[in-house]
Amino acid sequence: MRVTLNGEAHDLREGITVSDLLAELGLVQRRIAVELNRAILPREDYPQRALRDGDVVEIVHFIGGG
Amino acid sequence: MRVTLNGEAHDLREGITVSDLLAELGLVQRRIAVELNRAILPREDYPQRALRDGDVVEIVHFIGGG
Amino acid sequence: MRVTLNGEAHDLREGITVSDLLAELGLVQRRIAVELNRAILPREDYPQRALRDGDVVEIVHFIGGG
Amino acid sequence: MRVTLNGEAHDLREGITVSDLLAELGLVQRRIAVELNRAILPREDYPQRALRDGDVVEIVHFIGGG
Amino acid sequence: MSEADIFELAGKPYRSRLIVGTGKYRDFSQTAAAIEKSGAEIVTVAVRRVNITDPGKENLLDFLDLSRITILPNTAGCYTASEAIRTARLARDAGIGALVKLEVIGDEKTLFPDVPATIEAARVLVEEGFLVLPYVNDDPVTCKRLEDIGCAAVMPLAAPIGSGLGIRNPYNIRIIVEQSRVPVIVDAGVGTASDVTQAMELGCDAVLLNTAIAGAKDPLLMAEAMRLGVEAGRKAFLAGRIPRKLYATASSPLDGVLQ
Amino acid sequence: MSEADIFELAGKPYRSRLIVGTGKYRDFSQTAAAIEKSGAEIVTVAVRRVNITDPGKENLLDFLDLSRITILPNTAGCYTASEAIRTARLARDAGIGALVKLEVIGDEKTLFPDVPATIEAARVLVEEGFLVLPYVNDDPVTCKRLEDIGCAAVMPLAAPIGSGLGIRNPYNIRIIVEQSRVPVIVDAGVGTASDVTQAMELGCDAVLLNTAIAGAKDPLLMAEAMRLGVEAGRKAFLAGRIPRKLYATASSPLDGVLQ
Amino acid sequence: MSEADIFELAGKPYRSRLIVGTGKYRDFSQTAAAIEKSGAEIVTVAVRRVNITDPGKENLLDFLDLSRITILPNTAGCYTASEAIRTARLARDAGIGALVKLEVIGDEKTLFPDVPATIEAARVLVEEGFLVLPYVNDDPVTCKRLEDIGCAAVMPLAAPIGSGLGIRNPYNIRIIVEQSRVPVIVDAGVGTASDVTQAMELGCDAVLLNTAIAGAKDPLLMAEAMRLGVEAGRKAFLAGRIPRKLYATASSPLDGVLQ
Amino acid sequence: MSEADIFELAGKPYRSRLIVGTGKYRDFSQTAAAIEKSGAEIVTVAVRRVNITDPGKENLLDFLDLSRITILPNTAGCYTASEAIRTARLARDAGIGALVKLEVIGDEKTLFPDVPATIEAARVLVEEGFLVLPYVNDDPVTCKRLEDIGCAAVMPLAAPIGSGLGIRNPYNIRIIVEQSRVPVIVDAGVGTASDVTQAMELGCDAVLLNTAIAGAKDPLLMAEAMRLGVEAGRKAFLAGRIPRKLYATASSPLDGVLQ
Repeated sequence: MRVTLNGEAHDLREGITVSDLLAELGLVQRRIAVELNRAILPREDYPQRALRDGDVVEIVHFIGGG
Repeated sequence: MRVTLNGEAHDLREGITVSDLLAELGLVQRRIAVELNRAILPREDYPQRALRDGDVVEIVHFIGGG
Repeated sequence: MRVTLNGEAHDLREGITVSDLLAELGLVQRRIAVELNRAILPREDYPQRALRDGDVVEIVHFIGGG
Repeated sequence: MRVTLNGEAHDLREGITVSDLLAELGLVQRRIAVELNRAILPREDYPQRALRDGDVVEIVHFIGGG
Repeated sequence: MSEADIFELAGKPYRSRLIVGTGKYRDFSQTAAAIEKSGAEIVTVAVRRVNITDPGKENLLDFLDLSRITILPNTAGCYTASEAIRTARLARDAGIGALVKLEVIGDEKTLFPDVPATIEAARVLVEEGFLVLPYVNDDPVTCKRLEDIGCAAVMPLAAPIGSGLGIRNPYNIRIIVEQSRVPVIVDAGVGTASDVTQAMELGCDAVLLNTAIAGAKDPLLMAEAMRLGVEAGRKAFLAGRIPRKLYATASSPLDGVLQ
Repeated sequence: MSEADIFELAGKPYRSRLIVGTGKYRDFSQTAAAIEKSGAEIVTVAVRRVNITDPGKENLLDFLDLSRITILPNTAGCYTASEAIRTARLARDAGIGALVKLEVIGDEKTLFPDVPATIEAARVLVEEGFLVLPYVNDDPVTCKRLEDIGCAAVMPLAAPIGSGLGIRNPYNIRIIVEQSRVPVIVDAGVGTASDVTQAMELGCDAVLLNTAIAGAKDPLLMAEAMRLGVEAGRKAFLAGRIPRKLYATASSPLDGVLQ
Repeated sequence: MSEADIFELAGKPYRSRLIVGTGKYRDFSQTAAAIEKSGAEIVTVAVRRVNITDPGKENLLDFLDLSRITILPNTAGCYTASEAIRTARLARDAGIGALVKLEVIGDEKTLFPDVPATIEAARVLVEEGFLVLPYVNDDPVTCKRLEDIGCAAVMPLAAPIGSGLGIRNPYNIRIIVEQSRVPVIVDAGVGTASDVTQAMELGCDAVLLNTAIAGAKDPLLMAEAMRLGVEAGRKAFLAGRIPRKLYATASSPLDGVLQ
Repeated sequence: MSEADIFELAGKPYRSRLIVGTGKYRDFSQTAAAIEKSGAEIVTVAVRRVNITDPGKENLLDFLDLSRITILPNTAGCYTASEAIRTARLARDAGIGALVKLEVIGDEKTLFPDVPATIEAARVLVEEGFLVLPYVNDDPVTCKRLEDIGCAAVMPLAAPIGSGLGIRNPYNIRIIVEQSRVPVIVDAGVGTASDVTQAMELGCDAVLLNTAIAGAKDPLLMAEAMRLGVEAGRKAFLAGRIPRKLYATASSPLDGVLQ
């Protein structure tokens, strides 16, 4: 299954949820936000929302800026 | 017949044309422009266009400005 | 005996010393300086130096300034 | 005979006058001034004043300046 | 040089780089005299209602040599895009051409422009074939936008209209000059001759002013001063000034100094 | 007006209020051309030793129309009163008059004057009948002293010689103008036309410069710019500028705006 | 006084009037140290994609004491209203509150704002309940518009971001201060301590900066300087400065001077 | 840092770089309170005749902690070298040390110094063992001369005494700082905190002021502002400011911006 993660295509196993993904990326404890197909994905949906082929996911965090 | 001329009500005789009005006001030779009911009135229409009761007429010219 | 004190003529008793004068003016403890006839009068001379007719004395202190 | 001309030693023939010198230097028509041993030498003295050994002569003119 | 140095605005060549307003003068003859002394070839006017009860005999335009002078009507006093558009259309219909000084005022204390409304009105008027000269603040981004829309020039303000403060922010004016492919005309806020000289030295193509002349103690003399100031600044810009240095450099040579 | 507006210096009337130097030009013909474009009637020169080994054919003065131009020799390069006095005497003996631009330099990096030495030299030269124009810093007290000694003018610097920084302290120049009964000539530091315009607007009687013209990319064009800039500033000063205000004042009337 | 002098922003009280950015530091520990020296209680951050291939262990927020510091996410790098809105929504969803520094850039050379797009984005974000702090140019009209829309403050720029030019146009900043009923925060362009002191003396409520500290040779020392500069300017503003005069007034009395 | 950053004057170390006057206060207790708030360790006073007919009970010095504060008597009001020398001798004889702020005034409207008389008095007083701090105009040449004579510092003015105009000519102050091997103290003309911050950023070693505090609406608050302003400027100078640029540089990185 191909999913676009932060602008790049990634092959992910079927049925992986956003929570799973964040866990694999080691971002669980991080202050981040997730956008799925151009809409904010509420935190409470992370566990149940399984990614589908063609999904476009953006995961952002805070970095130094002025 | 009441016509609004430059923001003030004026009683004008029935059937007076814009040309007649400009003549009475001594504005024939002046560089002016006429707006009738919020739309520019082309010069060529001045002779035939008779004013009607309720018409709103604006006659403008150029004055000192920066 | 007439002595000029800070620009004004004063009548002083014969034989008065600078120390006496300062005492009478209540300036003993003050941080001041004394000029006698245009020359600094050293502190140690205050007791013995008796004023003479025509002496010009300046007594200065510190005030607010920038 | 050695004469210091504008800071440099020059050997000049005995008895040469200032006028002679200026002529040899092609400065006759020029707007110049001559200082002899630190004093201005008046124009009228140029013909008669013969230079002597050890004289210090300054000849100046005008150049571009601000 | 001045022969060669033509100021082209909206496809028309001009020798003068000073544009003057016609407001605030004692009378029309003083207005005409000041324009003549200023050497201006472009003159701004306002569009206003004729006084119906007393149209008056005298008229500003009768005092101007229209064979020599280009009339630039403004939309002064307009606070919305639609008012400005309406005023511009009337001005053009009066038959003195398609040039318009677009002003959409945003605030009556500063008389600074309403940027979005100015952009909106400019877009409409350019589409209608007007040659739009927008009055705008010294914002490079807005100036670029107006140029892209198709304005014939951009006219950033030096300072608030009539304030006489001169060029408050030469840095922004300089940036606008560097980025623009249409003429840059400093408009408003000029107070005296050195302000216009500075504007031209920054590389501006022209200066537009009114109060600085009309409000001077001797308007005709100030008109002359402004004409000369614009020429001085233009020539200085073209001549290429010396660089600034903290320390000195002698102008007289040191060789040959008496010892 | 310009007919009436005469600049009188040391008892002689001039139409031009721009005094230019003759240093740093490519050659004498460029010098002469720049002077002509500048309209200057007073021109500064330096006094230097003739090159004995090669006196040369060409001479600066041969390129100047001395019937029209007043020569102002300077004492540039002198670091003591006595050197300056000696140089002034030689200059006068060369037969171009009693005018002298007195410079006694105090430091070679800034070329700022040595104030006590300048005062001392001025006193001697005035007594000897010279018409002394002292180069001095923008210090009102020193300027007053030099005026009281009998100098024909005071010439405060705008900025270090050749720095092109313009009028670093308009406040001091303004004070000097208000207090002086002899002409005030801004000397040194000018960089471009707006600097001279500003100097004249401050009420100065004239401006003296050299590097700003000679060092420009196009000296002849800058010479013209400087001439115009001086005239612009002078006229603006006489015309009486509008006051500065923080907020705006409309130049177009509000009556008769469309509703 | 400083006890009493609270800076209230978006309903929350702060003691510090200095807001600092977190960009351009050597590492996170230097960032944290600089923030601490600056005394800032509000800190800006940028919103960016996590690096998927290497999410990294260290995270900026781990270095900040969030019990004491308010995080202000910016929309830096956004060139359209929609990009800025999208970025703001993500920032809020990350759970650090509804504050956002709204930046809609109009040009990459000046990084000046796109005024219409900034107004449009501000309107949407205010409706969505954001506490919007818009970065804007020093235009009183646009600032008023943003205030009317419901922004929690207005943040006019002093000069281009990172330019270090200081307050290019104090007149406009002054006008914005006089007209505003929400806090005025000078944002961008500050170069050194006297710039922030001047901003506060003009009556601004706070200053936001980043490069001036992060880019200094010694960032921690400059952070301290900025903290002190803001306090100095604030107190000077409240203390009421003496008027400016052209001439002098003695500070020592004349009575009793020796004769 | 501030621990390490000691200001050494005439061989004595100080932590504070702000020197304040004691003139123009409501009363002695306000004077003392302002000094305390300012953190000053050096305080200027004037030398005047005791009022013989009413010597008065209160005395300024009784209000100052002389164990902590160094008294710096001035020669304010003196118009000749001899008056200043006489005043300095009296001051020293009063037993508060050999420091003296040398003022020889040249003009009562500007209160600018008489340069030759100041140099002459400095020479005499240095020979007599005084630690001379001369008030002088912002002239690098005169400052160098005074340093060579042996003055313990040079104190160029920022602007006329009490004018509040701030540093009129930062270029001259900068040059004086670069050339001097003794401390440079900006004296007179400061109006508000940003003026002192700027003075310190130029590299001056200290600032001396009086009216700016005593004349403020709230002198104690302004005293604090001045203390902070001096510290801010000093730290900014040591921290090394960012360079000035005409265009912008982003403070937030561009990588990872949402597409």
